[in-house]
Amino acid sequence: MSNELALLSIFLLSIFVGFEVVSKVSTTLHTPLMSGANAIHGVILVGAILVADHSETTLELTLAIIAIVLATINMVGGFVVTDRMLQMFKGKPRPKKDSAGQESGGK
Amino acid sequence: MSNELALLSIFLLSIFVGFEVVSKVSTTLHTPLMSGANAIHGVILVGAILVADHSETTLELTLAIIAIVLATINMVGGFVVTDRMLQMFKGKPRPKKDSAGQESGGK
Amino acid sequence: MSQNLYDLIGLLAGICFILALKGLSSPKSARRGNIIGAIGATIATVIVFFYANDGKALNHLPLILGAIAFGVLVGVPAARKVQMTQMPQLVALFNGVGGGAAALVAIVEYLKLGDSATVAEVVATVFTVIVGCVSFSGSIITFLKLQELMTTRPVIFPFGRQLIALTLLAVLATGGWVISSGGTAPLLINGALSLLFGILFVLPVGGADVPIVISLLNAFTGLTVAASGYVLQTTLLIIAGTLVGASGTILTRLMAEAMGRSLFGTLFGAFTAKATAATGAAESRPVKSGSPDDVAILLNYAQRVVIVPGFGLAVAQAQHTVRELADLLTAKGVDVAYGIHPVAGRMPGHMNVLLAEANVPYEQLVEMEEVNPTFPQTDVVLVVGANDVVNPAAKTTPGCPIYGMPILEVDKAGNVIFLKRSMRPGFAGIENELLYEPKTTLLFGDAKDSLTKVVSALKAL
Amino acid sequence: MSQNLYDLIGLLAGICFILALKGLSSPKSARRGNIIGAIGATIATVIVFFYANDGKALNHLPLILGAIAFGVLVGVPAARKVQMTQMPQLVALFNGVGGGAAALVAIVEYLKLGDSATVAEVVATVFTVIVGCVSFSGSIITFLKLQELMTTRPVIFPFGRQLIALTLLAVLATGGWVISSGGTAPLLINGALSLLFGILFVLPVGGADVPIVISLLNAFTGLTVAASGYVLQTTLLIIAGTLVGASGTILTRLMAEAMGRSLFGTLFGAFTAKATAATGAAESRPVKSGSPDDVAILLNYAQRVVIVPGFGLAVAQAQHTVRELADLLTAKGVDVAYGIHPVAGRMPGHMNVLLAEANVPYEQLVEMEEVNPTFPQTDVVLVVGANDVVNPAAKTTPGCPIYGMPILEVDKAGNVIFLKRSMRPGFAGIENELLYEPKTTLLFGDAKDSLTKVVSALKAL
Ligand SMILES: NC(=O)c1ccc[n+]([C@@H]2O[C@H](COP(=O)([O-])OP(=O)(O)OC[C@H]3O[C@@H](n4cnc5c(N)ncnc54)[C@H](OP(=O)(O)O)[C@@H]3O)[C@@H](O)[C@H]2O)c1
Ligand SMILES: NC(=O)c1ccc[n+]([C@@H]2O[C@H](COP(=O)([O-])OP(=O)(O)OC[C@H]3O[C@@H](n4cnc5c(N)ncnc54)[C@H](OP(=O)(O)O)[C@@H]3O)[C@@H](O)[C@H]2O)c1
Repeated sequence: MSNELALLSIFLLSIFVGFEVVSKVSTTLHTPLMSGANAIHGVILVGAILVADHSETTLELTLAIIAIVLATINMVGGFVVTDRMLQMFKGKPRPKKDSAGQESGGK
Repeated sequence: MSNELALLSIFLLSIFVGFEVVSKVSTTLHTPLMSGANAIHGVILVGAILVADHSETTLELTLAIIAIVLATINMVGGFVVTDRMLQMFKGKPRPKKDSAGQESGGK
Repeated sequence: MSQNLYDLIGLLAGICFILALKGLSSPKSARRGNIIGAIGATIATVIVFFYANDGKALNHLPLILGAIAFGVLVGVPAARKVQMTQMPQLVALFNGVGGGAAALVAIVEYLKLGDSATVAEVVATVFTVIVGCVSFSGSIITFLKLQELMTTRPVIFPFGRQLIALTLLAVLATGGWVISSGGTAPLLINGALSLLFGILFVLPVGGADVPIVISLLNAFTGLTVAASGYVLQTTLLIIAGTLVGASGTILTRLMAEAMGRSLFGTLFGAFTAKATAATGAAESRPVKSGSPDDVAILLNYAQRVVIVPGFGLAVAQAQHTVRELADLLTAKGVDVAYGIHPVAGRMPGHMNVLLAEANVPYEQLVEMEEVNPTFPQTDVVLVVGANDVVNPAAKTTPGCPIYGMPILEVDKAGNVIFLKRSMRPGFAGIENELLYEPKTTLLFGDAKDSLTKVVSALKAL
Repeated sequence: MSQNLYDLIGLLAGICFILALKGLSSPKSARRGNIIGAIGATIATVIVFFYANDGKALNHLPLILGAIAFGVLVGVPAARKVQMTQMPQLVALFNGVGGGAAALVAIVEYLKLGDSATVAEVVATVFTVIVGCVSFSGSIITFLKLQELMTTRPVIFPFGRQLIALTLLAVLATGGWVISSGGTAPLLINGALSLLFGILFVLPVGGADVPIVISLLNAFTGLTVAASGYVLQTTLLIIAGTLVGASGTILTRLMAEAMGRSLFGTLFGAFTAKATAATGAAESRPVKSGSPDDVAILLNYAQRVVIVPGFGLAVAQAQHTVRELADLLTAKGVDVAYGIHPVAGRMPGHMNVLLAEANVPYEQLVEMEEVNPTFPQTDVVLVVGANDVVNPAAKTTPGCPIYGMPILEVDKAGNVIFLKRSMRPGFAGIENELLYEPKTTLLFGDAKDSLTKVVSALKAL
């Protein structure tokens, strides 16, 4: 299997996973989910580090370093802010019926 | 990316897709879903054809041909029987509320 | 055809399968889903002819085409002609042959690769052979059980658990042997032992749990296909097999939940549970049997009637007659509903399918959770060929084969009428105490005949 | 570190992200999900240091570590200190910088690859630059809107649609130019135009739709990360980016549905809808305003009270006081419930979070669909700092920015009390006719102050 095809397969399968996993989230979780997903794309930090390492000219390096700063803010800030939101949800008693519904809604 | 790793990634992602897609199916559809999934693994027919083509000894060829017959029965029979089951479900009027529930349940 | 193009089209077929499963999980799109799956499978099969032998005509082409034609000639009529009631065993059979095919493919590939196989390939081969063979023989046994060619009760034999464990050990040991030292003979021995294990493993499963086992074996077969995909370096098989494996696993769990069983209990329950139920020659106890007229009168003066259909409705093909009765009662101002148990009949959704065939309005089909609270306000429950799904033993008799399964609590209603042919128990083979209750009336005979008589009696009132 | 090991660990991190999203979609596991995601991100970041420079220390290591440290020092306090009410704009900002980072990475990689880049790589680069820049500038505008550093109303400019279309055309043309003839300057021009397009594209979006746009831009950024993953041949980035892209798309649709908007209408609605609403100097019409005592009396003699919280509750930080009031009423035998609109406040679930903070029992929080049918039987609705979510214009005034959004139908209740500070409209900037209804009483002032006064008045009764 060629490399391009492997990446294509992974891409397509990931689309399905992304669609399916989120398709039944309850309204209450829209914001934390958006924020959590936002934090996840902060892994572009990995890409920023890779290009910073490769950088040869000052221009490249400068841009790469800026990218690292931005990506770090995205990633670290994103996870922290999501956690803060979710803290609010935690440990609150929920009625049986409702929590069962949400349980199955999130599988 | 090495071939083995690509296959591993595809394998793992497919697991997630399989899990998620089916996780909220209604009881009514258990049997057709099982039967449809059963038909899908009939694509082992592809494997059977591949090994039949490669076969060198009579033993190999015999086994491969048997495999082709079995796989074909699995695949073709599976899709036909599933379709027959599903025909029964089709075109029946359903109450608004319920069909909406099943709609969202199957997305 | 280039490897790349082949893989690309294979990927496309894989996506067809994903869409098929997605479609199949929603009633509206189920049929379309199945068709998409069939298209995917057709694409996958057709392109392999252009790819396999570097674009030249395949070796043994006539034989291959002949084998496919033969398979179609066997499979399609079987699928077309089988009765609704026999579909589950047909699915079991189809699953079994799929498992067999996967095992054979693995064996042939192993013969061909010989010593050039990598360890990973040998491991995948052994996995496929073991699981494929188990799936094959296990499915045959489930077929025999469902077709009632053998007893549907759990088959328990002395030292059963030990024997099963020993066989499993032998399977694993020979598997290890193949991996460590290779050779065709060990692989075949391994396969034979796996076949034996499949039989032993399914024999003790009680009839009611058979569908769960079919679903499990189905998932297993999926995994063997994925493993074959690895050995044959065919992504499509990996995707398709894994999808089936994963979705089959979830489905098995969901089915077990719907029947109120734990998966573990299903598989190994027979040896652990004491068979306390289903004993005693209780058949000689008195029951109250009634005439069609008695039943008609009961129904006529009821405010609310719930009809509980079961496997017997399917056997008697009485769906149209039962609808006639329901319509008649509705016309007389009686509030009529059907109480549908998720596993009434021989496949999940069996009753829905059957009644839909008779154009029963969907709103009248009430699911178990919703109908159960209404039984105390129900005057008459008409049980048409159902037994296990209304058997209170599921609540009262720990250790009996259906213990723990949620049931339709018809014993809470004012009157219960059973339409059945005899005092014989249902699928799970256990006595139903409800038949002996004072509030119960039995109307013996084929469900369709009885219903027809009740309808005439009602019209005459 | 070998490529293989790196890819394997990357795959592991990718699975962490899948599990994170799975977790985040269920309230019980949401926090754990987020932590799993953070672990995945940490793993991914750490291993790149061992892989990037063939195992040797990275070039520019101090700079890189410094940049990360700086990012942490900026990001963590911002995330820690921001008030609950300002989280949405912070998420928008974080999303924007992520998009910016992706665009920068693509540009740097393009500079480095020079002419050796394949067409596919250049296409992926251009895609990343365009979408990353749009996401960056668009997010900044949404930030400014939400932070109320600029108007929250749709900004409509003459020939707006034409201008936007023209800019988009220019973006695509310069993109094509880069792909066909390469060069750094065209890429930078392309980026600049994309920044402009992002601004123009978000300006006309009405305030109420801003969260939907954030979610959309979030999905876009995910796709740029996936494209970068292709250029950098890093599977992890492909998986992570695609996941975010796909789930973000679905989430955007779900959010739009919850607000009763179509996605298309959200994005392009401002230019097509005639701004019929929100006009007329209706502010001079008379309203009935009451004292805290009046309100206390109304509440005291009610059988059933529904409290409808909105953004003003968050601003006033009145969640504890409102709970006090509710407890007091309950103690007096009044039936009290909170009616929660899905988009009350400034983020979905805002009210749940806020009231949970004040330990309001979960059972008292009633969702829109459930509370709406109860309003006709409700004596008093106490609207605490809400406006748009109870505005009947959503049903009656086609063309107004919130038209079509499902609302809490408080106008069906016996009495409506509004706690707000002025006659100013809510987020969507439109007049609320309900304020002028005879059944409405207004209690002006900060929600917390007003509530405190009502509580004292109630105690005195
Ligand atoms: N739905 C599934 O997925 C599935 C699959 C496999 C197994 N099962 C199991 O099957 C059982 C289903 O329960 P059930 O209550 O529907 O069926 P059941 O327990 O098998 O009972 C069927 C009843 O119908 C009667 N009957 C048979 N033919 C008849 C005819 N022509 N006219 C009138 N009565 C007739 C039988 O009594 P007579 O012989 O005296 O007439 C029997 O009592 C459960 O144990 C379930 O776990 C379900
Ligand atoms: N939830 C989300 O995801 C989200 C995100 C972004 C936007 N939105 C949009 O935001 C709106 C939410 O509706 P909403 O009804 O909750 O809020 P709203 O329509 O913005 O109304 C808030 C009301 O609170 C009053 N208020 C502000 N501060 C106050 C204070 N300290 N004390 C008392 N009253 C105060 C304001 O009036 P005064 O100024 O006169 O006091 C205003 O009428 C909707 O348009 C929604 O689409 C929602």
